[in-house]
Amino acid sequence: GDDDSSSGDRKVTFGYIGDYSGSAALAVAAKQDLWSKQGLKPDLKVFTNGPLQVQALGTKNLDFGYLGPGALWLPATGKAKIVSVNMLGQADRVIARPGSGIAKPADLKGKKIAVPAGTSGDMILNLALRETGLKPSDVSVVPMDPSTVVTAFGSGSVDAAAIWYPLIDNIKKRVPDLVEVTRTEDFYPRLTFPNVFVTQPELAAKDPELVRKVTAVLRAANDWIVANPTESEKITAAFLKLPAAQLAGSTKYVKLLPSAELTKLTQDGTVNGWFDNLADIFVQMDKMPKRDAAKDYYLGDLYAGAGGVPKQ
Amino acid sequence: MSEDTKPARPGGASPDTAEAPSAPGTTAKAPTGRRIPLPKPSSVLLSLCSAALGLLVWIGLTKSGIEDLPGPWAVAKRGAELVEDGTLFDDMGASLRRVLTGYLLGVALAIPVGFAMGWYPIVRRLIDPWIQFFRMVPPLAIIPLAILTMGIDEKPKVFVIFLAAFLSSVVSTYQGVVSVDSTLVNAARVLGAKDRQVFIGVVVPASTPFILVGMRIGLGASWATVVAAELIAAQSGLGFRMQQAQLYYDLPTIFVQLIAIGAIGLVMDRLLLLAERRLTGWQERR
Amino acid sequence: MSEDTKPARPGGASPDTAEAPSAPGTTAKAPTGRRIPLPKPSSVLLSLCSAALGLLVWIGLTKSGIEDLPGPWAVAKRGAELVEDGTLFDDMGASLRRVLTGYLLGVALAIPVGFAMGWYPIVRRLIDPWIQFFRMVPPLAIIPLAILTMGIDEKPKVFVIFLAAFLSSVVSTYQGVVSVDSTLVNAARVLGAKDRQVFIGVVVPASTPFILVGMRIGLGASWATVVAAELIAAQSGLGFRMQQAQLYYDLPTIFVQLIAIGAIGLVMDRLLLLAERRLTGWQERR
Amino acid sequence: MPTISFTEVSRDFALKTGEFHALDRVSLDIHDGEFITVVGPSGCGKSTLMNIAAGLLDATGGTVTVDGEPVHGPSPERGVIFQQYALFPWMTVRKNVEFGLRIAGVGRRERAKTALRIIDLVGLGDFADALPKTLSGGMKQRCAIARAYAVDPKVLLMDEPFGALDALTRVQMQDSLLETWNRDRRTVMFITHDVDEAVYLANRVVVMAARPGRIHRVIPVDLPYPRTEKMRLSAEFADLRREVWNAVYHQPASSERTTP
Amino acid sequence: MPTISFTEVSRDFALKTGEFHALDRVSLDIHDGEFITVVGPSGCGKSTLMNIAAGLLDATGGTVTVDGEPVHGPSPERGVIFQQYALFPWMTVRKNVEFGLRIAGVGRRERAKTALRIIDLVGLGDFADALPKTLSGGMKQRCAIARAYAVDPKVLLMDEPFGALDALTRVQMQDSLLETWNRDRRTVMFITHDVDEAVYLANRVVVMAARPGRIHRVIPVDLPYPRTEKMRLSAEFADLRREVWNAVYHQPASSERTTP
Ligand SMILES: Nc1ncnc2c1ncn2[C@@H]1O[C@H](COP(=O)(O)OP(=O)(O)OP(=O)(O)O)[C@@H](O)[C@H]1O
Ligand SMILES: Nc1ncnc2c1ncn2[C@@H]1O[C@H](COP(=O)(O)OP(=O)(O)OP(=O)(O)O)[C@@H](O)[C@H]1O
Ligand SMILES: [Mg+2]
Ligand SMILES: [Mg+2]
Repeated sequence: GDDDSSSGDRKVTFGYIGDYSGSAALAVAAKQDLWSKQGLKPDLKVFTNGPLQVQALGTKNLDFGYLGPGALWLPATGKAKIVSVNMLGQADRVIARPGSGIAKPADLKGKKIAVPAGTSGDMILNLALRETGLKPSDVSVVPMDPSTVVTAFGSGSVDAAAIWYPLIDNIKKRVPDLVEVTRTEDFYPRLTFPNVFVTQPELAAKDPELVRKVTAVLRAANDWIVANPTESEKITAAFLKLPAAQLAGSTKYVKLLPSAELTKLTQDGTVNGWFDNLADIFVQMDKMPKRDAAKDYYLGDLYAGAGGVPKQ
Repeated sequence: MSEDTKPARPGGASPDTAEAPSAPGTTAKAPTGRRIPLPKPSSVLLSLCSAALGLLVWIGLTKSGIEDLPGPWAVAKRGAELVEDGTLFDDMGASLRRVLTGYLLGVALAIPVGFAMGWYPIVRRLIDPWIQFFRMVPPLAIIPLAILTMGIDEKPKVFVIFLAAFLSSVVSTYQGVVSVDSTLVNAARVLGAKDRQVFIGVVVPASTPFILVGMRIGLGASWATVVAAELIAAQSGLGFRMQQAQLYYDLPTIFVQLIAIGAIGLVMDRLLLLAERRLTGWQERR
Repeated sequence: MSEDTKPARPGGASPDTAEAPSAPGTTAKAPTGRRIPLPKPSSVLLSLCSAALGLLVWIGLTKSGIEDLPGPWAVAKRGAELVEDGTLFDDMGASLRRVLTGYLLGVALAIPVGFAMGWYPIVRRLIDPWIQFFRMVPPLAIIPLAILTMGIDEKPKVFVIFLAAFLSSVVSTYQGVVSVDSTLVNAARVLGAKDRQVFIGVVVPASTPFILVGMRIGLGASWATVVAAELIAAQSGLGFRMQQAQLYYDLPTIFVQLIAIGAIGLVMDRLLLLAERRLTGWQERR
Repeated sequence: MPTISFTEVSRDFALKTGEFHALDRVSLDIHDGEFITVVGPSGCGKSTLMNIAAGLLDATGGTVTVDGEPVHGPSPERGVIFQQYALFPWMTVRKNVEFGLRIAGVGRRERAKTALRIIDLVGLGDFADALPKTLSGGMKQRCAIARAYAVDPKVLLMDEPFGALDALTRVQMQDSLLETWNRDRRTVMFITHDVDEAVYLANRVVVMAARPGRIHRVIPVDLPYPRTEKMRLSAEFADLRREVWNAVYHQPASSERTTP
Repeated sequence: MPTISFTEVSRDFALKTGEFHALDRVSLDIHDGEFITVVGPSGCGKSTLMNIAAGLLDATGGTVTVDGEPVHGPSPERGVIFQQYALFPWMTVRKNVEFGLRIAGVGRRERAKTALRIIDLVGLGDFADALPKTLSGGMKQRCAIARAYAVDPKVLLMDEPFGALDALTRVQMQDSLLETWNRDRRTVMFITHDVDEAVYLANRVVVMAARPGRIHRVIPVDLPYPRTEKMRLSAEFADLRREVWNAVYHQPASSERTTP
C-alpha cells in the first residue's frame, strides 16, 4: 500500500526472500501502511538467496536485505551490517529415515546425510555432530539443493538429512514415520538461528536517520506479527501470491520476540552472543578464515534507539 | 518454330521449373521406395496425434509409480487456479517482455557482428574464439557478473537472455555470410556494385536463410535462460514462479510454468518458421 | 592429341580442380575489393592477438571502477591455489566425466533419432514439436523431474547434460538428412541399393557435415548446462565449485571455474572442428 | 521382343495453374541392343520419359515394360547416367565405381579388378584415388559413366551425358561409347541437345515435340557401325543431320494450351 | 587502338605439388568492335584469361589494358556473363535486370523502361516477374544475358553462355546476339566449346592450347555479316569449321610438365 503515499517520500530498496520469515515483516508493513508513517516509500525486490542480496548491497542496488542464519557469515566478514533481528528460526531438523537405525545424533556416524550447503540445515548438522564429538569426516555428507533433499530423502537415497519445515511437511507425505534427530530448539538459548535484516556497510554511518526509520518500520511490523501470528500467515501468503494453505502453520517453526524483549536482549549482549557463537561455527566449518566481533556489524544501538521514536 | 523458344506465349508461363531435370518429381515419392504414396494425413491431425502422444507418455510416467510426479489433471487444476488469480498471465507478460527484449537485442547485435565476422576474416579470427568460449559458459555463472555491472533491475535479466540469444545466433549468421556464393558477389561487382552495394544487395539477402535459422536457435536459447535470468530479483515471471515453487517443492506449479514456457516458445518458433518460409520462398527446396 | 583428354599422363594429376571455372581463384581475394592481398598473419599470431584482446577488455573493465570485479591477477592467484591443493583438477575431472558421458549419449541418441526424423516425414511431424518444446524448457526446470525419476547419483546429472546435448544436436542432424541431395539417393537406387544400403551408403555420409555442426552446438549446450546439472547433489565439479563460490560471494573462484569451463569447452570445440575438417574434406569449400 | 516398351505413357504435373501435361500418350519400342537417341526442344519431356523408364518417376497413364516386366522402381539392370554426374563426393573414383558392385555383393578382390579395368577404359587410370572435387567436369562425367558401366546393366539410360564436355573430349567419349556398345550391344537410350551427336551415335533418332510432350518423328540412321570421323564429314551424314535438324526446328505448331 | 590488350599475361596457381601454369605469356589484342571467340581443350585457361580481363582475377605476370587503361578490378564497362548464370535467386527477372541500372543510379521510371525493353529482346517478356527458380535453364541464361546488356557495357565477356541451351534455342540466341552486335558493334570476347558456334559468330577464332595455357592459333573468319542459316551450310563455312577443328584437335604435343 505504498503507491498512494505522498511523492515526497524517501525511496528505499529492500530485498527479501519469498518464504514466510523472509517476507512476513514486509508483507505486514505494506498491509498496515507502516512505511508512509515514517515517510518512506519501499521498493521491494525478491531474491532466491542471501548472497545475491549482499552482492546487490555491495553494488548499491539495494539499501536493505534479508538474510537467513546460513548467510550470517557475510555480515561477519564485513560485507553488510545487521540492522535488526527478525525472527528466530526453529524450523531446522536433522531427520532420519525409519529403519536407518538413527535415533540420536551419535547414530549419524558413517551415515549418508543430505545437506543444502551453506544453509541453516548445514549448521544444525554441524552443531549436532559437534555435540556428540563426531567430526564431519565421520559421516558422508551429500550437498544438494533444498528441493533435491526432499526427493533424495523420500526415495531413500540417503539415510538422514539436515533440512527445515515446511519442506519436512512434504517429506512427511511420503515418509510419515521419519525420526527427528535434532531440532533447533535443542540449542536454545545457548545458540539460536536468527534471521536478520541487513544494510550496506556504509549506509549506517552515512544516513543513520534512514536506518533508524527503517528499523522502526520493522519493529512495528514485528510487534504486529507477534500480536497476530495467524493473521500474518495469511497476509504473507497473499503478499507472495501463494495458496494460504502453503504458509498456514509457519509460525509454529519460528520464535517471535516482541521488539521490547529484543531490545533488552540486545542491550544485555545476548544478541551479540548469538552472532558470535554462529560466527565461531562458521570459522570451524571453514566458511571463513576469521570473524569480526558482533558489535562491529550488529547495529544494536540503532535498533534500541529506534524503539524510542514516537509513532506518528 | 517450336513454342519453347518463345516462352512468352500464353500457357507457357509457369511449368518451366525443372531445375534438376534428371529427377523431376522424385521428391514426391517417399525415399523409402514405396511406390504408392500414402494419403498424406493433414497437418492438424498430425499435430493432434503428436500432442496426444506426449500426453500418453506423461500419463504413463505418472502411473508407472514415480511418486510425487503430478499427472496432467493435477497440473491442469493448478493451471486453472493460476489463470484465475491472474498470476499466470502476469508472469507470462513479465517473462515475455524480458525474453523479447533480450532476444531482439541479441539478434539485432548478432546480425551486424555476424556479418562483420563473415566479411572480414581478421574480425572472425579475433572474435570467434571468444564467441565459442562464452558459448560454453553457463548462464548461471554470468549472474554475479551481471549484477556487478548492471545492478538488479530489468537490465541484468535482459542481459543474460540477450547474451544467450546473441551467442547462439551470431554463429549461424556468420556461417551464412561465409557461405554466400562467390559467383553472386562477382556478378554484382561486374555490374559496378561497390562494397556497400554488394553487401546490401547480395550478402544480406543471400544469407537470410541462415540468419533465420540462427534466430530460431537463439529463440530456444533465450527461453531456456529465462529461469536463470529471473534468479536476479525478479518480482514476477514464469522462471521466478518456478523458482518459488521449488522453495515449497510445489511440483504442479513447476509443471504449469514449464508448460507455459514450452508452449509460448513453441508458438514463437512456429511464427519464425512461417517468416522463414515467406522470406526465403525464392530458395529451391527439396 | 592434346594431353587434356588423357589426364592419366604424369604431371597432369592435380590441377584439374576448377569446379567453378568462371571464377577460379577469386576466393583468394578479400571480398573488400583490395587487390593486393595483405600478408596473411599466422593463425598462432592471431590467436595470441585474440587472447590479448580479451585480456585487455577484462583489465579495462576492472579499472573502469566496477567494484569487486576481480582482475586477471587475483584470478590467476586463486587459480594457482586451486591447482596447488588439487581441487581444480579434481573438479575438472568430475565435470569432464559428466559432460563427456552426457554429451556422447546425447549425440549417440540424436543421430539415429535425427535420421529417423529426416527419413520418415511422419516421425518428424510427430516428434518435432516436442523437440522444439523441450528446447525452450530451461535445464533448471528439469532438475526436480530428473531427481524424481532418477534419484541423486550421477544419473540425473548426466541426464540433464544428455538432454541439452540431444536437443541441440538432433535438429541439426535431421536437417542434414532432409537436405541430402535426392539425386545422390537416386544414383544409389539405380545401382541397386535398397533402403538400408541407401541409408548407410549415402544418407549417413552425406549428412556428416550437418551432424558435426550439430555436435559442436551440442557441446556448447552440454557445458552450458553443467552448473545446473551439478546442483543435484554433486560432491565436486566445476559447476558445483562455482555454485559454492557463489554462496560465499567468492568472485575470483567463480572466475577460475568459468575460465576452466570455457577453456576446456574451447579445446573440445577445436578438436571437433579438426574432426570436421578431416571427415568432410571431400566437400567443396570456398 | 522390345527391351523397353512405352505404351501410351502420359505424365501430368499438378501446378497451381492446373494440370501440366509433360508427356502425352507416348508410345515407343526400343529393341534389344538398339542405340536410340532422343532430341527435342527444352522442356519437351525427354528427362521425364527417361526417369519413368528408370523407375524414378511414376507415369500417370500408360505402361512401361522392360523385358516384358512392368517397371516398378529402379533396378541395377537399368544403368542411369545423370546429367549432373551425381558422384558420391565422399568417395574416391575407385570407391564410386565399386559402389554398385558392393551392393551386388561382389567380393573385394573381384570388385577392385573390375573397377580398375573400367576406370582405365574411361581414361581415369591415374585418378583412381582422387576425390570428385579434384576432377574437372569432363573427368567427373567419365567417372559417372564408369560407375554405370561397372554393374554391367542390360540397359543404359543416359541423360545428356556429354553436355559438359568440350568438343574434343566429347568426340573421344562418343567414340569410346560406340566402341563399347559395338562389343556388347546393350540397349541404350541417350538424350542429347546436339543434333550432330544424335545422328553420329544412333540406330534411330527420336525427335520429341513440346506442349504436350510427345514423339514428333522417329528417324532411322542407316549408317554402318563402326562410325568414323570421316563418316561425320560425309554427304549422307550431312543429309541426316539436316533431316533431324529440320524435324526439331520446323515442328508444326501444336496446341498451345497447357491443358489441351 | 585495341580495346582489350593482353601483353605477356601469365597466371600461376600454387598447388601442393608446385606451381601450376594456367596461362603462360599470352599476348592478344582485341580491336574495338571486334567479335572474338575462344576455343580450346578443357583446362587450357580460357576462363582464367577472361576473368583476368574482367578484373576478377589478378595476373601473376604481364599486363592487361582495356582502352589503354590497366585493369584494376571489375567495372560495369566490361559486362560479364557467367557460365553458371549467377542470377540473384531472390530477385525476379525484372529486378535482376534492373540491378546494374540501380547501381548506376538510373531513375526508377527509366530503369523499368530499359529493363522491360531488354527483357522483351531476349524473349522473356511474360516472365518479367518470375523468380529464377521457376525458369528453365535456357530462360535463366537469357535473363543473365539481359542483365549484362542492361548496363550497356562497352565490352562483353561471355563464358560459354550458350552451353546449357538446346540446339534450337542456341541458334536463336546466336542470331539474336549477332543482330545486337551488328547494330552497336561492342567488343565481344566469347568462350565456347562448340567449334560451329565459334566460327559462326567470330571475326577471329582464338584457339588455345593447354599445359601451359597459351594461344595456339588465331584463325580469321572472312565471312560477311549478317551471318545466316544458309551460310552455316556453305562450303566456305565447312572449310573454316574443319580448320578450327584441326587446330583444336591436332595440336602439337607440348611440354607436358606442369612446371616447364
Ligand atoms: N516436378 C515437376 N513439376 C512441374 N513441372 C515439371 C516437373 N518436372 C518437369 N516438369 C515440366 O515438365 C516438362 C518436361 O520436363 P523435362 O525435364 O522432362 O524436359 P526435358 O525435355 O528434359 O528438358 P531439358 O532439355 O531442358 O532437359 C517441363 O516443361 C517441365 O517444366
Ligand atoms: N584456383 C585454382 N587453383 C588451381 N588451379 C586452378 C585454379 N583455377 C584454375 N586452375 C587450373 O587452371 C587451368 C585453367 O583453368 P580454366 O578454368 O581457365 O580452364 P578452361 O579453359 O576455362 O576450362 P573449361 O573449358 O573446362 O572451362 C585448369 O587446369 C585448372 O585446373
Ligand atoms: Mg532434361
Ligand atoms: Mg571455363
